[in-house]
Amino acid sequence: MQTIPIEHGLILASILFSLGLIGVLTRRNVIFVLMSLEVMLNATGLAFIVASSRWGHAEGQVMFLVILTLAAAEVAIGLGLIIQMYRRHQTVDISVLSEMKG
Amino acid sequence: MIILFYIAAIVAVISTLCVILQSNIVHALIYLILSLLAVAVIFYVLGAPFAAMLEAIVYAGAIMVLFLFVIMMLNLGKISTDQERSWMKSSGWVAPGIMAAILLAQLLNVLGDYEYDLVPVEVGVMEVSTLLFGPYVLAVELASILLLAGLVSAYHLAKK
Amino acid sequence: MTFEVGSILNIGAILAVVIGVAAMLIWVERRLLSLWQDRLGPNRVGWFGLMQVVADMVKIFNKEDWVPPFSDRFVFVLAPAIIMTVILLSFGVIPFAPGVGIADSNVGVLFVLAMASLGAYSVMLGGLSSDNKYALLGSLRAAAQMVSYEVFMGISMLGVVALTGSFDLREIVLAQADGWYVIPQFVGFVIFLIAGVAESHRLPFDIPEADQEIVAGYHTEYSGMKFGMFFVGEYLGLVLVSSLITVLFFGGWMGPGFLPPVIWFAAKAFVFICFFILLRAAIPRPRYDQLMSYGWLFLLPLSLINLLVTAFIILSSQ
Amino acid sequence: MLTLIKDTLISQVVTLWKVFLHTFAKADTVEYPDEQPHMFSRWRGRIILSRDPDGEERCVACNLCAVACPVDCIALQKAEDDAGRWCPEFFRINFSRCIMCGFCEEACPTNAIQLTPDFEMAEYERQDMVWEKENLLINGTGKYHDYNFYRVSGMKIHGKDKGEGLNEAPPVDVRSLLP
Repeated sequence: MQTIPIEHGLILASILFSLGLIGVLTRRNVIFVLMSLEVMLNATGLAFIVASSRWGHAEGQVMFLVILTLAAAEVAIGLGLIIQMYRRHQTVDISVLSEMKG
Repeated sequence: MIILFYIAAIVAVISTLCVILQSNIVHALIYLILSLLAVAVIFYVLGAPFAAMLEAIVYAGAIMVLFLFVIMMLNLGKISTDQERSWMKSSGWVAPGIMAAILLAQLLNVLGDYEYDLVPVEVGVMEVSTLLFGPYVLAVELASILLLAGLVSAYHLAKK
Repeated sequence: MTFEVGSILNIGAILAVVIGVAAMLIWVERRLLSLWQDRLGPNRVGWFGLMQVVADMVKIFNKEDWVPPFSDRFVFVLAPAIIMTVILLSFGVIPFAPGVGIADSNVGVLFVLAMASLGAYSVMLGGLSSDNKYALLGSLRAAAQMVSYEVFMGISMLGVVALTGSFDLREIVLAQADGWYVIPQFVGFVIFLIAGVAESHRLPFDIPEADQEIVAGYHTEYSGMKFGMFFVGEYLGLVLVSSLITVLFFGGWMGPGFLPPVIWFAAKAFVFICFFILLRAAIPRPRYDQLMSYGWLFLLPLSLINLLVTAFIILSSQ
Repeated sequence: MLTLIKDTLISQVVTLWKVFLHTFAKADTVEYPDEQPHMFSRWRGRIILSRDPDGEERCVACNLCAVACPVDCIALQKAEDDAGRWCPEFFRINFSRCIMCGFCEEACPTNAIQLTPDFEMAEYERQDMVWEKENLLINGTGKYHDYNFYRVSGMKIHGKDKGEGLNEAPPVDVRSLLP
């Protein structure tokens, strides 16, 4: 069995995390923002799996499951909010939400 | 196996890059699904088949379907693609790019001198479930409450 | 090159047989439907109309392969490829007989579920990219239907998994040497049957493509070989669901020894294929909201109760 | 709950069983080109023009069929022969428009135009669906073998009054029928 250097897995996770962060910070379409958040959460899960593979334990997979449920709940609420926002403003531009008018 | 890891890693990075650079939302979603599946392959290589399958079932199969469903409901067609393109031309890329690059550099710096060759050992479903319904049963309960809360609030928010 | 699980010969043979069977089902379904409707069906081309398949193939290859100019071309071309890929991949974990199979994964059941959940994208993306109102309606329906029925499909499989103690499909078959799981898991079998029909969106649950309401649903705009891939994909899904029922509930290749195991497997799967065609001939299509409420209000509690009772019995008998 | 089970399970299973029993039923299909279907004589198919028992054309070019036709597929032109009787100069039916309704047959006072049980009228050229008089006319009486218009009602021609022509019966004196 060949081996994989553990830092390669973690570097991959951090690259994915940074890409997701760029997406969250730059995009104005709120659906893209939510998708980039998913990328970030997924990168975190990858880091957990790499760590659990490092020790040969199952705890990392348990944490991944918790992240998965977190992501599912977050997406459900986030998409509900997007639908509500689209009904009120007829746009998916996230910057309209910064205009707080009473 | 090891070559599969690197192929999947390259696919994941490129498709994630496509997600954040894409202006067509449906194409971006397909790239995101591809990225998630590539990560699932990485999980399998790293000896976590259960997590890999859950990634494919829950992430790529259920959560992304929700996204697609909402995109269909909102009917974001060609106009939104053009709008998206006009938004992406702005110079808003610079500062976030620099910030993310600094973060990445920091992480690489930290991880660079951490050298350990991991030998993927398969950790099957049984071990994970024993842990889940043993010491981590509270986490399962919390997750289920979280899902219930998400269900109720999503229903409340999306209702007319 | 020996004939064992995972060899090139094995993979090639299984691929050829599965696709061949899916193509032949075009003829089988039409003949059986006409049998049950007191007609004759296609009987002109070749012996008993067997060459009808070839005639259909020639026709479908010669048709104009038209991509609508208003469609999203990338997604439009991608969608039919997804369903073929995903369903053919699912056959990878099915154990056909001892030594016949592509891979013995210890997460086989989960792999099938994962592929089924990815199959929903084909239908949804096909409808969305067509930029046609009927196609969009069809794919909206498909999204809700396939995501919902996947849940019951998974939960109904879990009873079998709990009895065996493994996600490996080959071990599930081997564990049925004493008795088929259809007897202790009859409720699970019925739920799996219904969810399987809904998941391969065939009649009576062909609501995504209900011809009388929304033309042809998600594949309204498809023509030529792209339509053909959806068409063959549907039959491949039929073969897959029948094979899964055989593996999970009817003892796979097990049977009295006078026939080879592969023949037993094929015979059992063929009975279920015929049963699905009978369903199509006999039962009308339910309304969309009836389908959803039937699933969530009837099948979900039933499957959960089934799982609970199974787990209780297993634990109390230990 | 009980009605739910009855509606969702029992009735579906009964339906399945009843349809399954059709496996043993005989097919109703008639394999047409190999096996000719039985056509009834009053089937409304291809239109013909018949002759009377003496071999003369029955059609008197009265145009009633053309008037009755709902799709206007009949066209004809009146001509007179030497004796002064009417006959069609041309008689044309466009079968690509004809809907085989049979109104022309009902309208015809001389039983000339009749519908036959023939339905095999496919053509490669659209123009071939337009049938002229020589295509339509048959050497027979069609469905009504004894009927001859001139024997019943007659027609005044040059030199001869009603009922004086060859093979013509004298017109009925209506008053003589009175008691």
